[in-house]
Amino acid sequence: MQQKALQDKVAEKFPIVLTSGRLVEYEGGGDETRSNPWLAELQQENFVEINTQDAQKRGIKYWDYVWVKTPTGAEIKVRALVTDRVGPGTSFIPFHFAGWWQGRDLLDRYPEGSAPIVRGEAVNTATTYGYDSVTMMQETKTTLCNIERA
Amino acid sequence: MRVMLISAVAAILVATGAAFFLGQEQRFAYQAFATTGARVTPSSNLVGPRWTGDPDVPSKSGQITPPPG
Amino acid sequence: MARMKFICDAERCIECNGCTTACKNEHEVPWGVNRRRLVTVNDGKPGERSVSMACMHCTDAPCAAVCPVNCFYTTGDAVVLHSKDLCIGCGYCFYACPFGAPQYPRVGNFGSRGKMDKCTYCSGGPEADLSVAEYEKYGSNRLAEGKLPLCAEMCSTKALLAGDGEVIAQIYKTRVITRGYGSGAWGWKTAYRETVAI
Amino acid sequence: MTRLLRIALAGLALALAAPAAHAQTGRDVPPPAQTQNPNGANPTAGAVTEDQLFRELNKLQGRISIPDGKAAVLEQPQGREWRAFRESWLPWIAGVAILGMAALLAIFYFTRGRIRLEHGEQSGEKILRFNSFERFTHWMVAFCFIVLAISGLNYILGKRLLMPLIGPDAFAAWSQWAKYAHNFLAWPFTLGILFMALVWLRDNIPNRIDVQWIRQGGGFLGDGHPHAERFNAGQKIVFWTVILGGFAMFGTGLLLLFPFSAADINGMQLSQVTHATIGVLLTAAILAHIYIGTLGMEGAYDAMGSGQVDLAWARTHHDLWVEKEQAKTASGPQLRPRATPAE
Repeated sequence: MQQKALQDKVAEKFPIVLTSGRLVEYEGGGDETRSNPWLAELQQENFVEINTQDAQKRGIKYWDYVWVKTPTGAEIKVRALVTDRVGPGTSFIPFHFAGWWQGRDLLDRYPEGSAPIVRGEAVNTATTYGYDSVTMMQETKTTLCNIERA
Repeated sequence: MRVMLISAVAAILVATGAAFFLGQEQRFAYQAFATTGARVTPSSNLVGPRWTGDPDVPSKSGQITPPPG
Repeated sequence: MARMKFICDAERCIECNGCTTACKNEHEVPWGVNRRRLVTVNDGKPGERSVSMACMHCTDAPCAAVCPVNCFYTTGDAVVLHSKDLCIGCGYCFYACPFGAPQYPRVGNFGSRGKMDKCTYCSGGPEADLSVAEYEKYGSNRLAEGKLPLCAEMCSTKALLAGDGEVIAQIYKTRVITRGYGSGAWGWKTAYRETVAI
Repeated sequence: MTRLLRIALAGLALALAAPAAHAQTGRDVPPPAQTQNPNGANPTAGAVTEDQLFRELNKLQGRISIPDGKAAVLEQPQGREWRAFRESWLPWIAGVAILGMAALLAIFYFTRGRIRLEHGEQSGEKILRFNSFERFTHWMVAFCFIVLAISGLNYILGKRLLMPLIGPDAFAAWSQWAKYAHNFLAWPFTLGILFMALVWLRDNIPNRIDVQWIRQGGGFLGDGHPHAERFNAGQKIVFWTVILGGFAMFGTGLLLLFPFSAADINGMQLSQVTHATIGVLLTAAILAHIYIGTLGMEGAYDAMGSGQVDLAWARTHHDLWVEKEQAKTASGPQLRPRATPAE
């Protein structure tokens, strides 16, 4: 595996480390808390925290849509939160959002009236391939990624 | 004198036209501050059923008719 | 009579939005109207500070002064309230308010933004205390029940303090002395023209 | 972009402050005596404090997670300055400008009296001064302006003068309607101003004759009537005040009518200040225009009333214009002096 990764030059194509983690407004997979109107209003869209230098290099401005591409071939479309909260070369996406798939809102797939108020890209679809196939709950929370303007 | 009346009527006509146009431009706060895709079910406490801020309009029966746009 | 004030201890505020959610839940504040909000200054840089901000119920309130219909009144506890029957929704109070507290149900044009709504320090409005009409127009009236505003009660780290000015200033002062530092009472100079002497 | 700039600025300010703060509470400097903090170090030496931020920035902003951009402004003390203008300066400017102008006109009226038609100005013939479209535009702007001025002044002086008389509830209802009238009649007013500009611009270009007119104080100082074309210098001044003032009102009015669409909080305060001041000055100027158009000079009202003015009157006040008009009609059907019946 190591050899293959080096041959494919994975590090060059995906220069940014992607971590995922929590938001204070939502809990766990987020479906329940994203259906709570007061919490949903506070965080309405999934976003990637990207360092100001990385954003400048890629011409990404605050709250632009960006594609986050990972070695597994997944692409997720999220907003760009340009900040210094993450160091250069690192990015962070909360994992409470779900309901989009590769940039498309799957609102119509939800049974009538059961869709949460706020939906977004699920970061777990993009993080590394070690995952439990039933619950999509991945082994690790990080991967390499590249972020481009949408 | 006739011209003055015509001009007054014309002014009022243009004014009502403007009122209609400004009405179109109007958006409720729950539309303006909800991002695309957020499925908001507007509640009407504090702002009244027609989201004008005066709740003395009958609250329970009044249906919220969001303005277009 | 007490002189009600808010103080947000920026050293303790962890940006959890507990106060915002408590206020929303207590008065059923609709989506888009944000009586209390959370602003993080210098976000992302070392030494960032978060402050929970709503109406500070200023002394000699600018909103009350500029209102063309004078729909504001100050209660005995120095809480700045207003009457939604008189309000014409012109938006001047928002230009005057140093803290951006007034909110409007409609956005988009000055003409009919609807009647202004703002933090009432959980003490309702000119309607009869604890009546349904008051709840529909101004939200619940905790002060009439002898309680303090829910946002301060619900604050997880007790950063947001509400109550009589002297009492909370004393609490804040003892905190600063005990821990040796404090970034001061945010907004007090602008709102109350005097601040907590540390 | 400005928000990022401010944050970067704050960051820069922070970087400057940090070393200084550290020096003060470094380990060797004994902490303030009464603190019970054992190690005495101030872990948040580099933290942002309100007064330090206020030394660098005039407004505190930050990041918020809700979409309402305006909420990101944590504290803007300019609100108090705007309030000071609106509550102390503006009512005085309004009072002085309007009452001052009214007083001036009254004094003028009682000293100089009404400018009577001299004996030779009763020739009975009529000459068309303004066609119906011009009059239509004038009256549309005039009608809207009167309503706008009243509802505009209501914002400033209403609560001081009217509210004690009719009580808060009635005053609030009246103010609500005044606000709607103000917002919606502003559009025909601006439309009228546009038509006015299109129709009369070419006749209002100032030239040498106006300088002469002014030097003779419009006929008061010198002897006899100075020459004047279709519009004399005084009318040109009114034209330019109304047109420029009108467009300024429309510009600031648009900013006010669509709040925060193009301006931030300070921009809104500034546009309100400009809008109100120009509005008050315009009202004062128009008071003079109304006076001279009706009471001030006999025979002037017909120009806008019916559009037909007395030929002799026109010859004394707008002689060059009459010659041009008659030269134009000379090629066409001859305007026989006696034939046209007075309307």
